[in-house]
Amino acid sequence: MELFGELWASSGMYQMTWGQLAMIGVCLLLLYLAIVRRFEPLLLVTIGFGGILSNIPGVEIATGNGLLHLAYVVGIESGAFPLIIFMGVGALTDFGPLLANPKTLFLGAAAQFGIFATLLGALGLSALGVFDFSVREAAAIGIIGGADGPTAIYVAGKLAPDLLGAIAVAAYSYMALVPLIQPPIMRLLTTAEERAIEMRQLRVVSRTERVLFPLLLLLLVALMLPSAAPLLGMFCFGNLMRECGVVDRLSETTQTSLINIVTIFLGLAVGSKLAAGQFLVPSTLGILLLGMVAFAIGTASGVLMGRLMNLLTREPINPLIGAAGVSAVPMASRVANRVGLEANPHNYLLMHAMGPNVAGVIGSAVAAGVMILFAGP
Amino acid sequence: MELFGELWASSGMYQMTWGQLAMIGVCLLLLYLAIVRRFEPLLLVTIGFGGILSNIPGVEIATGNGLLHLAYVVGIESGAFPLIIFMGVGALTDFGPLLANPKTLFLGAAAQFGIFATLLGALGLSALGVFDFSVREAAAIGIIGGADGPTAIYVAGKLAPDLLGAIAVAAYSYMALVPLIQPPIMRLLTTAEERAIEMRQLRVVSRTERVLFPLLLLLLVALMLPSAAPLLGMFCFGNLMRECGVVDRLSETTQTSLINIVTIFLGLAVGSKLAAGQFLVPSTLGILLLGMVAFAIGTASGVLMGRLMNLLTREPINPLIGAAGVSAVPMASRVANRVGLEANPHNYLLMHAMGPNVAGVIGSAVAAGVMILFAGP
Amino acid sequence: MELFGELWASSGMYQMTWGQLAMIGVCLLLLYLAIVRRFEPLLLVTIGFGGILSNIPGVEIATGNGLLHLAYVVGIESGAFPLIIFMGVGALTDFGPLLANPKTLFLGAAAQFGIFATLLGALGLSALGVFDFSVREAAAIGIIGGADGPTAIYVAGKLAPDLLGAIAVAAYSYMALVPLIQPPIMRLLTTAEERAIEMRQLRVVSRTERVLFPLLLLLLVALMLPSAAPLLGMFCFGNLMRECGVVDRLSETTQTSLINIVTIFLGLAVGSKLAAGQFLVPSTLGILLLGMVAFAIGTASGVLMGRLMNLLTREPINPLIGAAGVSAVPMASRVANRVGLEANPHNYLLMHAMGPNVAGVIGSAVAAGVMILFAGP
Amino acid sequence: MTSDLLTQGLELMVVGMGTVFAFLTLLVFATATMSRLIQRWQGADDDMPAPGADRAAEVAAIAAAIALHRRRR
Amino acid sequence: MTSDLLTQGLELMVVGMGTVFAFLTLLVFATATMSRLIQRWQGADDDMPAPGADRAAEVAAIAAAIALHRRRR
Amino acid sequence: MTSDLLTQGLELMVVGMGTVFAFLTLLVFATATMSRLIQRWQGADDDMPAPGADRAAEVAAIAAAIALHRRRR
Ligand code: NA
Ligand code: NA
Ligand code: NA
Repeated sequence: MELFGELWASSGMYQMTWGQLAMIGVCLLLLYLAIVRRFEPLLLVTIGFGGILSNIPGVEIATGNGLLHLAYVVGIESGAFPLIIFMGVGALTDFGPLLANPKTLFLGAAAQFGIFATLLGALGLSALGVFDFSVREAAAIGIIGGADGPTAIYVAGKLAPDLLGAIAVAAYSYMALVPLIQPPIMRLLTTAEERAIEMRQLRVVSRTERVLFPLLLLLLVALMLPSAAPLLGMFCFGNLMRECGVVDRLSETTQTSLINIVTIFLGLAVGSKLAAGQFLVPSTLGILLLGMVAFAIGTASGVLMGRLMNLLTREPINPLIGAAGVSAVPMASRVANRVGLEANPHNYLLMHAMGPNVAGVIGSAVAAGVMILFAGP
Repeated sequence: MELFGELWASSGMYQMTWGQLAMIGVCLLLLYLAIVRRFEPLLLVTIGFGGILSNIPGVEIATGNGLLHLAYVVGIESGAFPLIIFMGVGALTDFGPLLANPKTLFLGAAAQFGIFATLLGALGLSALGVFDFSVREAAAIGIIGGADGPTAIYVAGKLAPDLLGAIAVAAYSYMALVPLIQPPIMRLLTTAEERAIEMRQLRVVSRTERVLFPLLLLLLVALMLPSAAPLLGMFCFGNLMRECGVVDRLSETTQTSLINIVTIFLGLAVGSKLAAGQFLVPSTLGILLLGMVAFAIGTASGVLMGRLMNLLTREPINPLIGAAGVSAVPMASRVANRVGLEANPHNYLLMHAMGPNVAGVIGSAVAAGVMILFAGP
Repeated sequence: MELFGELWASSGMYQMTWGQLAMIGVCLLLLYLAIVRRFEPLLLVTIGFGGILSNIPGVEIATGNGLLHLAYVVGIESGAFPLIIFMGVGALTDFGPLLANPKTLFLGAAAQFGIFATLLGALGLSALGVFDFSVREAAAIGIIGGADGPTAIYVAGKLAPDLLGAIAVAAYSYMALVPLIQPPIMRLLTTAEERAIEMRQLRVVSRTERVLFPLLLLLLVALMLPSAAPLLGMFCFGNLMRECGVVDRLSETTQTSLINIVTIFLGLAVGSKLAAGQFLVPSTLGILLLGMVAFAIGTASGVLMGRLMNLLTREPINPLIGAAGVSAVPMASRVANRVGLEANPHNYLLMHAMGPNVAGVIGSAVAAGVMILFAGP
Repeated sequence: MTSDLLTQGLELMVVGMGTVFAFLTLLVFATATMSRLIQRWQGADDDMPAPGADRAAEVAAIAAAIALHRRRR
Repeated sequence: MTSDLLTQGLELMVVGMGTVFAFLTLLVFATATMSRLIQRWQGADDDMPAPGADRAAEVAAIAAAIALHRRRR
Repeated sequence: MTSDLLTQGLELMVVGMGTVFAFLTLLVFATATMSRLIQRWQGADDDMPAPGADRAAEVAAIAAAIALHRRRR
């Protein structure tokens, strides 16, 4: 019976390419990092599993009418998923520390230098002919330095869809590796005395300030940089729902069911971009490399800005919290806290680092707006 | 560097029109009413914020591939969001009081007179050349008198999409203003003695009655007025899930996550219709005006019907509960209760008012069916 | 006024066909079975109610831009809903019993014989000219024997969309009737001694095994039968989220809000296929008939396989658990437990039956893969 | 045109309110009947006995009154 | 045509059941092996010792039996 | 082409960092002002008094410093 022949011809063993096999290995590695090492599990589990599904040969999953491809078209090409996630992040964000000490916004600004330095680097490598990134692609790669998943995915979806898989994987992997990447840089660029600096306790922030801040931010975006309005607008919307106190049921759902559901399909959809054909290309290597650089530079410039501010202000500022300016909320704050405790066992920086940390989210969204404005369609 | 020029040319300060600025002001007012005055916050917060986003110049949010425009196309043009909300409302509705005293359905019927009087008024003003509303538009405006958000949005989406923003804002604003609009009318049209009437305690309603009622209602709709079947069908479906006792997990999700998620996107999508270009037109003024009239007439005819029924039935009926016939659940019932307590401190009308109140929901859905049937495509 | 004429002409009483009336009766019966007899309520309530809505004449609900038709196109034609449900089922499935006694997988394999016997039967009847089923249709009908709702819907959507309504109704009805259909067959094919057999207590299964199993299963599918990858892939994904322990918030949402929301719309969408025109055709009768046969044969072959294994293995195996191989989780396991207790009051088979029961889910998904591969487009 | 609009409006109003009242009147009767039957069969989980007959009478009275009341307008 | 349909049906049945059994047999072996390895490394969180060898033997016996049993049909 | 790419990159970097700093500086001023006003009106739900004046001074100093610091690059 020739049916058995067909069966064999349709089997994975017969059809699978080495590339697909390799990518399944890579995805299993991501799952290992997520499950055993607990690195950014929410995204690495979903992306990793979606990646495996996308490398099964001879079946429509990440293509055509496959579920993952549909999720990609509906949720990422349209930009809807990252924006909804950003709304959820807004609903989960406490701007208290930032409001208590708005100066820390400067740290969130400085840390974005990593984004633009990487952009320059990517174009440099293309100029040298090492890679062949267009300005758009370079811009999308730079955003990895923003250390903000949804922002990176949103920008990549707009400027360089072909690189989206590699960019998302890089962004989340490095966010996961923050505890390994940042400390050496932080120690290198600060003196033990600086790391030991204890900061003044933060003042209490009134509910009115919390409610008005997202509106203030939204209006500034509307007046200054409309191209950042989709991202920051949804972010402010989520935060307003959280703080206004009259729509708690909406805020609660946004923080749980809604963000969870969207995370699942965002992850699977991103996974659909890990198909061997798209992912196993030289540029991926470049992206992983440049992403790491972006991260390092962002951390460094945040810390240096922290030193500068400490010199310029009467109030003591521990430069370590500058490293939290890259976002990667709340991991980066925990790292700053840990490194601070090494230098001084009474030095609790967590809350102080949350300010620059959320400032970093705003900062990278602003940078994203600039990129979309100038490199965009 | 000319990039700074581009930046300035793309900024909101450069691009924003006075209309957009005005609309942002209007939306901030809606947010104020929602957050500080707690007027219908679930919808006014989402609509208001969506409105601000929609008036940010030079960025696709309420247009093209913008998230809010996508939400509008997917959820409102298709009619899906209002229907899903209606299902949720059904799952949240307790028909007990109505079943204990079905006569109160007449109050829900009478209160719909506001809808049709307004329809006539709108056409009258057009005849006089004050405005230029088509029959369809007049019908959609009249439904504001139904004091039922999803019904108004559903009908407007079908009959007059261009007016949807104004109609939704009017509907929810006046539902929010029920405590201010209704009491004077109620006092004007009733004697102190009537307002003091205490009603007989409601009988207990058996589970069987609760389970069969939504099916009975559905079958009547199917036989009499199919054009009301989408709205009332989903309403009955939600209520059956609530009462049948065997799908509690579905009912629970419908009452929480599902209705909350849809509310968020419904509000944002409606907000996309508050873009200056569409909202700042003379007709909007007419809609706000006529909506107010519709509300007043609906309240009045409900109260008058209450007086009539009190005269005609042996059983004492407090005319105040007639005002609850306009829907605006549960606000209108609370108002009736409050006004009743003014006249007689032992007079608790809340449960008695819930009957006409939910009857009003059915009544306006029926009216909507008639409108779609005769004015519809 | 001729409007009253229009009103009458548009009424259900005027437009309704006998077929529609009959289907409304059928749907009320489904609701009765679901609500009063508690047969598979989650699906029979939603399908039944959707069926009523779909038989209301003269209004777009199950057609055109009607909500139910949109749900069908978006969720079932695309295959998304059954796959998401399958993910949820995976997140709700405990593979512990299966891992403790993997041999029971053979029972899950044997029970799938019902599927293929029915396929043959359907083609036989067509050969005899009794019905006129194509190979695709016969394959879709056979899957009813898999006693797995989402699998049946997924396959029918791919191979025989016109029969989807009847197939889904048959699948869920018979799953509901498992407690009535299976016991006689089980008693007929086993001796009292066999039914009395007590099985060894299951060993404890380590977390590592639980985490690795879904990945192992996925890899086997990828290597052997890619056409089963969409169904089993999502199933494994749900189960991995459940067991990996690092994404509990995603797993929790998948098990509650997400699966509930999708169940509601899946049910309504399936209901849209109960419109008289599509459902009241001879083939429906054939499908109900063949579905019943498929169920019976599946049960029988599961039980016989149980006897065989009991003879061949040193370890005692109660053949009754073979009947659970048809899936219908967890109903079939409860039935095996009950019939076992009749024969021996100390004989608790529930946990032992769960092994073959989940094996049946895998088995029918594999069978579905074969069908799609050979009969598919 | 002008008068035409108004005529349409009037027609819609009469037919509309007519339909609303007709529908809800039917619903009142149907509901009352359903409850009465259910109570007869199951009996007794309610506080005040609901003598269906005179309730139906009431309902009829009201329905009539409404007709009157609407004709007056 | 007629016989053709039946032939297709028979083929599908044989190939289908064959695939189902082949796949699940593989899964049995794979699962048993996985569990055995895991227990060897971690050791000991199970009640009854699972002597992999003879279990594998059992499994083989069953697989063979099934083949037989299917050929009979 | 080559140099062109680099020029574009440099421009984007300068304009980009410029925008980021400009925007966040504005936000710092706006936020500080907002908080000061709110505290003046409501007064008193904070631990350490926030003498707006010298904070604004600080902020100005920093802003200036940043400008300097960026020009150096
Ligand atoms: Na950032
Ligand atoms: Na109403
Ligand atoms: Na099965």
